[in-house]
Amino acid sequence: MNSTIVSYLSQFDGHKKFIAFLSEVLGFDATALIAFLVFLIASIVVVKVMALVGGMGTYAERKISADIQMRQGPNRVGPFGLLQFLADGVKMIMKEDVLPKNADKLLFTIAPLMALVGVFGSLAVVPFSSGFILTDLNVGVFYLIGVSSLVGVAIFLGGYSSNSKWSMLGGMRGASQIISYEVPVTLSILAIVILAGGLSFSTLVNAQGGLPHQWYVLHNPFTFIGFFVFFIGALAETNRAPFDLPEAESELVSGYHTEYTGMRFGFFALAEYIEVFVVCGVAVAAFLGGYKVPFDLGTGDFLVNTLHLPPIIGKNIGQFLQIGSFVTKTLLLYYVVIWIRWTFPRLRVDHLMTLCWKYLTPIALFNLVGCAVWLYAFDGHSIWELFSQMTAGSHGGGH
Amino acid sequence: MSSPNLDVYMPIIILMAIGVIAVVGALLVGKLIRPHNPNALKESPYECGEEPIGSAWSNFNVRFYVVSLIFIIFDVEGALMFPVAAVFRRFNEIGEGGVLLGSLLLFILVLVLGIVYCWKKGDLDWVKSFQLSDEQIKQLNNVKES
Amino acid sequence: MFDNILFLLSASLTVVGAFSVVLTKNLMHSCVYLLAALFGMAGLYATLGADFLAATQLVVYVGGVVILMLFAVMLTGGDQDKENKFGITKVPAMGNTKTFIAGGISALVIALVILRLVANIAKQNPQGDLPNYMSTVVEIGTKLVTDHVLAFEISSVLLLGALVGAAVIARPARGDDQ
Amino acid sequence: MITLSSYLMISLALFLSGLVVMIARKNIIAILLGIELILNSAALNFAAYTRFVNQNIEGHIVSLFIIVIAAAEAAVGLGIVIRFFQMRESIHIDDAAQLQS
Repeated sequence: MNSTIVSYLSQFDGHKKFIAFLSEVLGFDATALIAFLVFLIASIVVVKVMALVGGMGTYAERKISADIQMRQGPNRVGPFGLLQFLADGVKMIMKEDVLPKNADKLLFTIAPLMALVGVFGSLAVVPFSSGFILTDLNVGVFYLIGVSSLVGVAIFLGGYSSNSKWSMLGGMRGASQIISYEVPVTLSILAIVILAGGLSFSTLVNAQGGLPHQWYVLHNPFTFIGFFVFFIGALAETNRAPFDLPEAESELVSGYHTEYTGMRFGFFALAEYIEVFVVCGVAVAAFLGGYKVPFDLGTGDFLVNTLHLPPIIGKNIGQFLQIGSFVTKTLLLYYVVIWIRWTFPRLRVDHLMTLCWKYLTPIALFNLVGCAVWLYAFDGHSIWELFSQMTAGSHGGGH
Repeated sequence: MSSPNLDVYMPIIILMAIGVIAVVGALLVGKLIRPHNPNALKESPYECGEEPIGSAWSNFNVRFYVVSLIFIIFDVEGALMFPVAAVFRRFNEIGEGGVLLGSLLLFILVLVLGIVYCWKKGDLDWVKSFQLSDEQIKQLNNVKES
Repeated sequence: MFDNILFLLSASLTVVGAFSVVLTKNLMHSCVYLLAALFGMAGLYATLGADFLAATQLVVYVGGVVILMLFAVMLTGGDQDKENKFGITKVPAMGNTKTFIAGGISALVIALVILRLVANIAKQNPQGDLPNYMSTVVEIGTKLVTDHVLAFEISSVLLLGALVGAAVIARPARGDDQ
Repeated sequence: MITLSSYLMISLALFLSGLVVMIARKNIIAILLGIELILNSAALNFAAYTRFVNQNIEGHIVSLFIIVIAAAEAAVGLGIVIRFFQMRESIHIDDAAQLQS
């Protein structure tokens, strides 16, 4: 059944004792209250970290682009310009909030809200570790696809409500691009779901191992192609270059947020950066082994057995190793995303649609069929297991 | 366990509430400290310094609709395929994978027929009307020469 | 406790969204209120233990149908009350008092009939409990390829028909573009 | 206390809203919005009865197919609307009364 961060905590004695103590003091069953508090604290932690990731994302974007273009990048605020994003945030709040005269005021206000709600909603199922996953829904991946499509609606409404021609063009382009690229992304995830046999993120991750040859990306040739299809589709879904047509500076001024100023623009930008993190996290969880640590260090059994640590400490150290593994892989992908942005030129809009419908979607369908047939033909063994069986078999035959 | 345990949806509600509170709170806090002196020029939509003509809410090309149409069909087929994909492994383990593979492949085949039709009819081309045939180009050249 | 909160939130979002669809005069706004109502429906499915249906509701409606509706509104010229090319004056496209009175009366009649039917159910007040599913996804998947495999396959044919039909209908006639 | 009747009441509210939208509005797209509301109320009924009365997952499957059919209906319906707009430059339902003499 669904496991959450609360069900992870409730296996420790201290948690139970605390609940019993609190129930005695308050005079009613405190389990629900504690669950709420744990969820609230964990959610706030996740949101704070994600806001930091979003803020540092803008900083990293500038530093890496500066590095690629042999410039200095931001270096005034704080050491190495690290506090630049705080300065940007203060600037955003201080900026005047301009509401265009002919704008649709209701939609203009709720569009950034919808983008942020969609992205925050998708954070709930990102698997940081086997214990620290806010909620491991049975329909995790599917839910994430659904709730993150709110961002597409938000971009369309943002473009529509400004009543500016640039915004409208950007919004239409953005919505059609996001929905188009959702098709190859969904089909690639479907291929992984077939192999893993479940929709929840823990199923996806637990079907993989810690070492690269146990990851789904190297499971068989179809998933290898599928990873790149997913990654390209995810780039396009988050409006990152080379697919940033909805906000193409050279043709559409600033796309769907041309008329947005100050904090409202800031929310769109924050939503975009967090969404990049989320899709990188999904790519890591589905294809790159997720939170798995090599040699099963993540479960903590190794530490308990060799170093004779108490089980509770071993387990928690294992959790931190898992979080480290997940975050490291995700940030590496994040770096690749930024790297791609500053390396490739932007696509033309007809090339964009051709790429999606005539290349990625047929390839993704082919991968889906291939994975289904692979599972049926080889009982879900990866290509490495087949190789090792073959070599073992030939040795056996030789003797 | 009698009724479904709904606590798993709690983080989603909390996170969405945090999103709403963040937006509303930042806008309200910002209201206290940011300047507010609008004028007619500032409030007009940005059109590179030109006077805006007419409303932006006008008709768009129908190809946007065709794209979203193909998308929604794929979306729904994905929604139907997800539970089947999720049980494929279980069926395969008890030796019934062949039946499931057959029905899944049939389903995908019908889906592929749809996209092949749209491909042949040119619904997937973004700039259909601008691609001239060789004959039309020849005609154009003739016009130029004469 | 949380069950009730989730139910109240989703129910109020659904009902308020649905009523706003009725009351607003702006087509674009009513699409957005419909989005709110459908989002609330996903929450209601979640309270019913139908997690897969909730996710499907999100994927198909929030990501698909509503975007399709918004695109259709844009393709037909936004939400302005356009006169048609014959210049005939008619009821405004979003309805006037007369049409709303007609709609209200018919709704009242049907509501009375349905309430009369529902009254029996409210008296019985069935209190079934859900069996302990592994997850509804597995149950639905198993049913889809065993008992309901025909419906599963035929739905793909239905969707193929919808795709081809809608593409043929919506495609601009030859020469329209040039 | 959440009972079956509360879900039925929400379903009724959705149905009545859809009905009023369908009768009162003269914009074809708005009428399609009403149809979506009515289909959703039907799907909610199936899911609610599954939960409270017969504990049979078939209700969920019927709801799933309702969602599928609603999506297909919306696709075809909006296609017709767009074609109609291209021909008549209007999406007023009274302009579609050609057969009515």
